[in-house]
Amino acid sequence: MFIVKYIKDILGAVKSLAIGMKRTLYYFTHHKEIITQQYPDNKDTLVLPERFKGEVVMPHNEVNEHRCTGCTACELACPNGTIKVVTKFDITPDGKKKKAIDKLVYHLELCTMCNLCIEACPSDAIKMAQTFEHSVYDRSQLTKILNNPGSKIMEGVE
Amino acid sequence: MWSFSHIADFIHEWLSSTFNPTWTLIIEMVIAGVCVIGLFAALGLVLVIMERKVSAWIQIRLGPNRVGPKGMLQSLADTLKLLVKEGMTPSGADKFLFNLAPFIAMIVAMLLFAPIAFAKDFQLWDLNIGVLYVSAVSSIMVISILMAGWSSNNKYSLMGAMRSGAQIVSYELSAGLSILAVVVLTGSLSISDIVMSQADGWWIFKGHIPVIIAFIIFLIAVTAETNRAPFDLAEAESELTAGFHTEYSGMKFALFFLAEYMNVFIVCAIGATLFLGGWMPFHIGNWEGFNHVMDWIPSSVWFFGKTFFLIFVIMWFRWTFPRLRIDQLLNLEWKYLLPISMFNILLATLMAIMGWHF
Amino acid sequence: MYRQTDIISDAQVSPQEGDLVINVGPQHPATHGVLHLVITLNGETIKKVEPHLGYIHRSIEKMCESLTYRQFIYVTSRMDYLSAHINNHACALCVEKGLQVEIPARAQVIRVLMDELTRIASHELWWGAMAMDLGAFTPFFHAFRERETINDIMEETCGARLTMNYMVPGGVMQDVHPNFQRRVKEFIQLYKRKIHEYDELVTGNIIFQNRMKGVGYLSPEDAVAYGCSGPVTRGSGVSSDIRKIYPYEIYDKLNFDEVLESGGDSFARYMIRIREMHESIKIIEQLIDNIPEGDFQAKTKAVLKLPKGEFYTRVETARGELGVYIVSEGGTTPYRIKFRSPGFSNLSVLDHIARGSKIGDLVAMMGTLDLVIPDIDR
Amino acid sequence: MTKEELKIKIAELLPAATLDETGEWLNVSVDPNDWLLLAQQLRTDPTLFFDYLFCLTCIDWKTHLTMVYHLSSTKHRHNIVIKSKLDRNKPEIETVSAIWRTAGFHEREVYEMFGVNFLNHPDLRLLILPDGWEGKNPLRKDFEDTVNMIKL
Repeated sequence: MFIVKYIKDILGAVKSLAIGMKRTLYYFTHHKEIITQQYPDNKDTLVLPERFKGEVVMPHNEVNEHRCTGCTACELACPNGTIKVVTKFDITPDGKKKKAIDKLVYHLELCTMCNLCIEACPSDAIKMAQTFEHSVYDRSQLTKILNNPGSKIMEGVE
Repeated sequence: MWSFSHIADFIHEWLSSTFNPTWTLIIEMVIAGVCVIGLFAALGLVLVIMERKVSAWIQIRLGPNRVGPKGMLQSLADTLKLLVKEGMTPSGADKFLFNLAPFIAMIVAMLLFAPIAFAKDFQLWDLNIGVLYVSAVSSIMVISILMAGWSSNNKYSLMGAMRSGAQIVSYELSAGLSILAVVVLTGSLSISDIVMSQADGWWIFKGHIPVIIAFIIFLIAVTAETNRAPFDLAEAESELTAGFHTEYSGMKFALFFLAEYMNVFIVCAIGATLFLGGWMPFHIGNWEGFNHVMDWIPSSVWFFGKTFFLIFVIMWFRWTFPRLRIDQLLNLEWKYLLPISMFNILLATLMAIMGWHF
Repeated sequence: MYRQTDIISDAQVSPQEGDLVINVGPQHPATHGVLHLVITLNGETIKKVEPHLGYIHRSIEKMCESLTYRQFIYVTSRMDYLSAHINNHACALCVEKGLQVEIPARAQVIRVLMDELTRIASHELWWGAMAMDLGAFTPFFHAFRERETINDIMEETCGARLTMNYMVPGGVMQDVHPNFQRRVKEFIQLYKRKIHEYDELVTGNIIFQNRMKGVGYLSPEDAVAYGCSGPVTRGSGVSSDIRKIYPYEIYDKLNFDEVLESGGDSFARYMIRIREMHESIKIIEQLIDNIPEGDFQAKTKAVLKLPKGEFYTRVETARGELGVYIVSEGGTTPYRIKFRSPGFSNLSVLDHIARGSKIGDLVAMMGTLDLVIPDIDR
Repeated sequence: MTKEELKIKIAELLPAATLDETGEWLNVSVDPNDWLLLAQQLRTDPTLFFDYLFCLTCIDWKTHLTMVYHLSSTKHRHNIVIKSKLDRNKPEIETVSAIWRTAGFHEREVYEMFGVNFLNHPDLRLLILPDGWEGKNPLRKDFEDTVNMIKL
């Protein structure tokens, strides 16, 4: 009958709306469900996973030595021309010329964090750091030189 | 006792004894005007922060929590921002109407404060057709929306305004009819009479099913009338970007914003007055002790408590439901709410004649 | 119930006096990006929808012509950024097809797991955004709760949340994180605990159902003729799941159903995606305890060279069929690469289904087509 | 239908076509003038019933252009690739947008990216590129963008 269907429609509609309102009331009253992270405040406790790709860095040991041989594998692997390896020739104690890096220039502003350079590196000289607050006021600050001044290649890395 | 009516009486007596009657009237009007504007600003700030907190908690967020203690001064900061923002007028707009529209919205909202009883014996203007006055004046609101939509010279605005016109004209009907159910039972249009008639129990309890139905229809209709979600078709963010106020910015936008919240407050105040007893405390039959405790709570707290509860319900609607489509909106009114409220008013009249209510 | 008025033919849409032409986008809350639609209206009724694209066109196809077979994969994450893994997967598969390398079983399982997690994450976001198109803001935030859990899992294993570049020719870039299995299981628990809320908040809601049912009807014949794929065709009852029809990786060994609905309207397309999430959970449950031991990457040469020829792979992304077409001249870079993106074809049907409906419905239809603009523009 | 059966069938329909079965799917090379006729038969023949055009693109071979159509059947689940060689200076081919509606959109993309003129296309305008790009075809091999290319 029309009138029965009419009333059923209304009751069904009210019921479906009430179910939704019950759900939102639940969240309104249960504040422990809140998932907001208060970012700048939680900096101390914020731990990023060790694989997080923030920027490329070159680790140095205590005596300012790195593992980079200057083979330009990373430069070739990079899709955007982010890395530029500038090489020089060192004279080893026994008088031979040896290729070494002068500068490893890294353009953070071009980097897409694809991890291909890290994969390509044969001597594990570079790795991804977990930093992520990269904004600066001047674009030139984003061009970084990864090797420390005066650093040398580690003994035994070929 | 320390209450609004005492303060009002004291001021009135003092003014009467100091000045002549004309000056007394003028000074009292100024005080009332300042109070209304002050209340306006205060309520605007409170309601905005309330909406933001309600929405945040429903959406498992924290909400504003940076400005002031627990973010309570956030809306003050927002107001400051809106004040210093440039108020732009689009080049193709009808400048006079474009600038007039927000003020009309504001003035309408202010006018509606006149007959509301905020506390015991505390009312700006106890006119004998209070309810009629409210429903008549509140429908002028649509003029400001139409004006804003038309004068903006923006297609989105125009569509929002046209939607709003159709919507408010329709929902006025069932809002009026549901108010009428209480008026029939009370036998008076005066707000103070309606409140006094609930001294022995609120209408929502006394009036059985007809008043409960009227209350639900009233809530739905006023949600639509104030352009709140799920009936916010005039704004319809995802469809019309911002509807009728797309082109407004700065303080002019803030006035629309404020007027919307004021309208919500007023319709909720009317709802609280008609159905939930206004400033009348909650009494249960012959429980003397309980009733005394209830009486001890100031009447203004009762009034604002009820009003804010209704405002919360309307906000709760907004953050739960999706928006209706324009044809569904009109279907809901003309096929469901209007027939039901007409039938309901018959029932209420029958009840009033037979004296079936308590 | 409301029925969409008859589909208006081309002849009837010539501009007339009183027609309103509105630009929806490129900046508009409902287009979720930079889609630009020019719609012709008669009152509230839509007479014609004309998409204008290109606001985020980066010419990825041209870019890939100068990148090697290892390098070009990362760019494809930027096409359909919500199905980044699946895009990368398609490219990796295509290169492997050319190289004819055998992928270790472990890598295959990891890839499928990642694909399905991506699919769920994508559908979660779609669900929230779709509800937001209809004016309900709350589901958006609720959907993000589950989606963030998946993103955290991705971040831990792949090192990024959105553009992972985890698939490489021959397998995956790194082995899964030791916590991976535990966290995926936790996610499944969370998902099962919370999924009924989706029905309470949105699916069962009477307003939502009225907005969706009978709106944007797409017949099975039209769905095929317009080249639609994914949930859009399956909503019209056309079987089109590449995972079932042309299985790749280990999909033929898995127990899952192709979700089909016969309604053809917006609600059918909505239900397809909701049910697809359940199917994806089913797949993940089958695999998560059975990741075989072994290598995660096949041994490949440092410099990949595809033989001269043409290679085409089809995979099922969250939005539909993605085709990767590589034309190789035998060098280290593709001579020509073409991405057949699902969104491009799905968008072409919008004009057809939107005619005769209201503006509010256009927004709902765009929601159910699940358009990702960078995927359309490439 | 298997590749062999398709091969026989296509040879019957269009003897002039060159068939190549080295790839995953059967490749058929047709003359642009024969294409529309073949397309209609591919779509309507009940044993072929290629109703799903899932990829339509073009390749610039520097000496000529090649249109590539990837077709599939939702009924028989077989695939076929049709290729058609076009003159690079005046590339023209009949549109198939009346047969497969999706071609309307894809052909517009090929039109602006490669400059292929689709005869009798109902709505051949720029889709992705902004106004004023007519005549420059970004995906052709000799295209150089002097403005937006970043040189390191």
